[in-house]
Amino acid sequence: MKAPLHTTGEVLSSKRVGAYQHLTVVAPGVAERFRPGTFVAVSVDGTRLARRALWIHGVRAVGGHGPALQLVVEPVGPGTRWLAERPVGARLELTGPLGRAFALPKEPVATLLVGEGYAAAPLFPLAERLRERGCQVNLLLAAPDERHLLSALEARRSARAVTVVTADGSVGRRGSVADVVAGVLAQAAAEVVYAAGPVPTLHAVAAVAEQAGAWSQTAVEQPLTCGTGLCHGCPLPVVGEDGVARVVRACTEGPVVRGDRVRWAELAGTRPGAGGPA
Amino acid sequence: MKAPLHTTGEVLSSKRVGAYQHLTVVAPGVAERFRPGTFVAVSVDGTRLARRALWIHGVRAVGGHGPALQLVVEPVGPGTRWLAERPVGARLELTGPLGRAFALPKEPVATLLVGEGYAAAPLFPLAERLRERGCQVNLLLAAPDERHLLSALEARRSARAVTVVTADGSVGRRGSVADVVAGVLAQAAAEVVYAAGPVPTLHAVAAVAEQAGAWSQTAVEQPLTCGTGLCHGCPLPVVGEDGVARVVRACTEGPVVRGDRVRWAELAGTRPGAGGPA
Amino acid sequence: MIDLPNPVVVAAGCGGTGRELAALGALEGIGAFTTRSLTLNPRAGGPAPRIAETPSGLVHSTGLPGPGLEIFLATELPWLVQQGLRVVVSLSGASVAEHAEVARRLAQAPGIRALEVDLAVPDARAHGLLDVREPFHAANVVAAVVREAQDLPVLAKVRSDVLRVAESARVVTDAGASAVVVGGPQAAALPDGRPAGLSGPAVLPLALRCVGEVRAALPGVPVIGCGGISTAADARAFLDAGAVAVQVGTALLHDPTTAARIAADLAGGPS
Amino acid sequence: MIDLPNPVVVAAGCGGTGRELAALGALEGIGAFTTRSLTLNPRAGGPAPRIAETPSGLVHSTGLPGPGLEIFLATELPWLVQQGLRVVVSLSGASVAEHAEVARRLAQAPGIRALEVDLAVPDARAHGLLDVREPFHAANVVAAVVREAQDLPVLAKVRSDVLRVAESARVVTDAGASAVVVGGPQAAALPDGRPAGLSGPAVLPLALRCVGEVRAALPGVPVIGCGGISTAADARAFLDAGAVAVQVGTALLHDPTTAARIAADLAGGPS
Ligand SMILES: Cc1cc2nc3c(=O)[nH]c(=O)nc-3n(C[C@H](O)[C@H](O)[C@H](O)COP(=O)(O)OP(=O)(O)OC[C@H]3O[C@@H](n4cnc5c(N)ncnc54)[C@H](O)[C@@H]3O)c2cc1C
Ligand SMILES: Cc1cc2nc3c(=O)[nH]c(=O)nc-3n(C[C@H](O)[C@H](O)[C@H](O)COP(=O)(O)OP(=O)(O)OC[C@H]3O[C@@H](n4cnc5c(N)ncnc54)[C@H](O)[C@@H]3O)c2cc1C
Ligand SMILES: Cc1cc2nc3c(=O)[nH]c(=O)nc-3n(C[C@H](O)[C@H](O)[C@H](O)COP(=O)(O)O)c2cc1C
Ligand SMILES: Cc1cc2nc3c(=O)[nH]c(=O)nc-3n(C[C@H](O)[C@H](O)[C@H](O)COP(=O)(O)O)c2cc1C
Ligand code: FES
Ligand code: FES
Repeated sequence: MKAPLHTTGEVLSSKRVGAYQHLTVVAPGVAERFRPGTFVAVSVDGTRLARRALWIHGVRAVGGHGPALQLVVEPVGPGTRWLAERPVGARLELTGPLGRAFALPKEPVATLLVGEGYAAAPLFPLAERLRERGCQVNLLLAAPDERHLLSALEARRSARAVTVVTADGSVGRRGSVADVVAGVLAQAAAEVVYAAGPVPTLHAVAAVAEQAGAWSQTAVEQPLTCGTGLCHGCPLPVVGEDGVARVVRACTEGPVVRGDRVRWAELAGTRPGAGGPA
Repeated sequence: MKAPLHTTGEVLSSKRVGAYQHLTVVAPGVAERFRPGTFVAVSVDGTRLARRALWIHGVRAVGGHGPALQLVVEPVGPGTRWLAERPVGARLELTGPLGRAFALPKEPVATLLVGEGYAAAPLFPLAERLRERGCQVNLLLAAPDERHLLSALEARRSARAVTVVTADGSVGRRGSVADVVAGVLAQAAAEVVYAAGPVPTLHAVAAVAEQAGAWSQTAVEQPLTCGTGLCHGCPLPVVGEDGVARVVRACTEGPVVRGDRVRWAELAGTRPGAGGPA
Repeated sequence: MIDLPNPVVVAAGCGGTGRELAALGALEGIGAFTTRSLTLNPRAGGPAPRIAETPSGLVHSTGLPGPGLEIFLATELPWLVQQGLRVVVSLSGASVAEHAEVARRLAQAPGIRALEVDLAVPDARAHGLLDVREPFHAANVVAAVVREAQDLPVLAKVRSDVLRVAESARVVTDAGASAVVVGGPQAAALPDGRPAGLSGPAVLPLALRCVGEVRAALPGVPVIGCGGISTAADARAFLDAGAVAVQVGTALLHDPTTAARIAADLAGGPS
Repeated sequence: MIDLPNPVVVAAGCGGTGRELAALGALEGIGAFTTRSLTLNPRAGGPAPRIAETPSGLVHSTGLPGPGLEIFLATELPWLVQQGLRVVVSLSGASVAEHAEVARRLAQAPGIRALEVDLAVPDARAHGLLDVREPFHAANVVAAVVREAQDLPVLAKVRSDVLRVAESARVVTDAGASAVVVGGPQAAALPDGRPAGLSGPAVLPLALRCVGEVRAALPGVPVIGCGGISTAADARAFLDAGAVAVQVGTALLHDPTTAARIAADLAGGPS
């Protein structure tokens, strides 16, 4: 795995799509090191010391600039609002790519990718890599409503079958991931499930995968202070391969971890990811 | 005197001229209350609580916006650099106009206006008011070099006679205000002298005016924390009309004070204004 | 304690004479106005530089510049009372006797709602003031002020270091204070090393911790919280921690309308 | 004390295992690396949320998560030593005996340059650690560690409240510490009221004042300054105040390259 970089990026474009602000950021070296499931830690305005984590949604070649990062920001608090307001040309201090990426299957198996809200972002580049390896890609996209549904059009291009659920029924089926995931998984006959979204969603997916005898890889969001493994502010309770309960750093030993290794019940008390249904 | 306002302004234009960034800022109500010699206190980025004082250089009607403030920023430190970098459309929290303005003579007398560096800014609108009252306006402009000479061209329009001195001799005479002010004052036969610039310059002007029997009004810059009279962080040692030594607030009882009332020697230890020769 | 229509109070030494804020409409809706700490005689204040900027804070050593009691009573107080403001007069001094004398004369002046004794000056000695930060001295001064204050409630603004704040609050209420003000300046230094106080948002977590210590130790004592409050959310954090009111200081220097804005927000604006 | 090629040191608990910073090239040119505070047995750390953001600061109560001495000696220390880093191992514990035992075993491990005893944990009791903030207890622990440390210098990281810092520094040097670390976390509270430490630029003026107090009281004792340092100018302010070295903590969480950058600036970069 290549080491991450700390660098100053530049906003090349910023556009609103539904509830999200899509940023394209040149950050020399970071894009080259990207693997799906990794994130960047971004600095926001002067008084705020904690960094803001953003999934890397993709890498796009931009004329004259080399590969640039695509980021999706849901403005929910002071930091994400600040990011969503950055004008073109603004500079961004960032570190990345950080964290463990999704592990890819060695064989060309059928896969199911489950994403909710902005957290679906890393699944699109993952779908691409999986198809390159001959894996069948099925996509389950969820959101509270249409505005929070990430790139549903693009989804049709990257997957064999796409299922959409929204809490208010504004697109796709009305309901939640927990309601439909077992059926979708069975239909896709998926052997590996990848999921990204709020903790309760990940928990539901991991449980269903385990019942179905599928592997699951979950991208867990915990409040991160540094994102770089230094502060231990992001405890993630897991069970190690040796069967021993441990607390690891969500930013460094995660964010992607095997769904059957997370002690989900102990995460319940922590703050759920933004973007999920309230 | 009309009360100041606390409001959010918007940068309408920002352009570099020599060493200075000229900003045009709409701030409804502030421009209407302006009198020469007053200033605005501006908030800069998030971690910095002290406000930055800027002279109001003038008021200009801008189509569709009503009167806007003209400000001149010399980027010397974090706050002024931040201000100089504000893009068009940026919002600025500001309070103004603040402080005591230049007192205007009741009779149409000959006047001398002495300004050094950016601090010459309030003298231009003052010159206009003086001419409206039939006063003869002579201008002495000083700067370390040509880049720091404020609006010398405009000066020719607003004054009968303009003298320019620069420390390096790049325009006008080589020298300082102290070197030439006695001669210029005598030649202008000025009865009132207005001065704005670093403390040593003001001191020299006040002394020469007193010797010549002229009134002087000096615009004194002291480090201001609030600019609004609340914090007492801006002590200005003066002698009151009753002959008693006092310490007043530079922001509220100043910035413009009679030159013969300031205890200049006690100001020597404090930090000289930026923009003067080093 | 005094009865406040709104829990937001202007902190001592950060509201000027009141006229500067009034000119900006920035006293509207506030619960009370605290004056700078008054002394018997006029004081010029300390040497410049008096204030330095630090990240999210100000370090200050002003030396309590002020007009002295006489001029205050003649020119500042009547105006404040006339505005219909609830006026809390803060006081300080170079001796216990000076504190008592100032209190005695304030007790005779009309319109004052409460006295506040400044026991938290981190640079007292540098400015020729009595250093009353030690609980023993603080209690002495408060007892002397309470004796002279007649019916006026006396608020004791205690030193706010986690270590001694609860003890300080206990001894001053034993000495007769009606309430304690918790969260004043933290002992710090100006860049040139002179002792000074640190205030502003930087110290909020320390002040909040101090309020917690006092509430835990003395649940019956009314606490007025201060220290770094600049938004309604900050004020609510102190009220939630058990404070009956809050004071806003440094934030006014950055945005003079802060106290009025927080008062309006708490009075039913958007939460 | 240890001999440092550069006065910039990574502060305890803010540099991870070292590998994370090394991957970013962010240990280059630094004077020394301080580990998180190690305990005899592995520790999972405290409950979430552990860290909250405040203006220019972080409030933290991590509960000293760590691998325990055994795993540290087997997997972390050899790597640090191999990198050519000057390693300072910080230690903590639930009893004087645990401190002593950890010190004894560290003294036998190759490659360590100094031990640092963490005497400043503001939330020790909440995490089952010995609260050694009181000078008496601090001195006891330091004496026990010094006894076991053999030839290793022992740095004592003392509580940094203006009131007790000089006294603390005096008793720990009397107990055998070679130097004191001044300016650790200030006692604060997390938003939910749990005791915690406040660090970051917000506390710099308080830390600088503490360094001043110690230097004035104990001019012969080497002081390592920390607290809110995030620029070379900040570091110079501590060195100018008489510190022999500085530690950088919180700033690394915001920008992991801070210590390396300050080290380069001090080593002759632009001033
Ligand atoms: C690995 C990872 C990837 C992420 N990717 C994205 C993304 O692509 N797009 C996006 O919009 N958001 C993403 N988030 C969530 C985003 O980082 C938080 O919403 C953001 O930090 C909130 O900051 P704020 O100042 O806007 O809001 P506030 O809620 O005020 O945040 C204040 C603090 O709380 C923490 N925090 C709050 N909510 C969360 C959360 N859900 N997860 C982690 N920390 C939180 C932050 O660290 C921050 O320091 C991601 C989070 C993680 C952990
Ligand atoms: C009444 C008045 C009018 C002014 N008008 C202008 C103007 O029109 N254009 C312009 O470029 N500058 C002007 N200045 C100076 C300007 O306010 C300072 O240069 C500026 O505050 C420096 O901030 P900084 O962060 O860039 O630099 P820094 O030097 O880092 O400033 C840090 C602090 O020092 C104080 N300070 C530093 N230098 C001065 C100074 N010369 N005077 C007062 N305070 C200082 C500031 O209050 C600030 O809080 C004026 C100052 C005063 C008092
Ligand atoms: C410039 C300045 C002057 C102050 N003067 C006084 C004073 O005269 N008396 C007093 O009791 N407190 C004084 N204080 C302390 C404030 O009243 C307040 O207790 C403290 O600053 C913490 O609150 P804050 O962070 O909201 O400012 C002063 C604070 C500042 C910043
Ligand atoms: C997240 C975090 C963890 C810390 N862990 C430790 C620790 O294990 N041992 C210790 O002595 N200090 C610890 N500290 C304190 C720092 O080493 C440092 O002394 C303090 O934060 C002040 O410096 P700073 O403002 O540069 O961070 C920790 C600080 C933070 C922010
Ligand atoms: S966020 Fe700092 S270690 Fe994970
Ligand atoms: S700058 Fe605050 S009173 Fe003058």
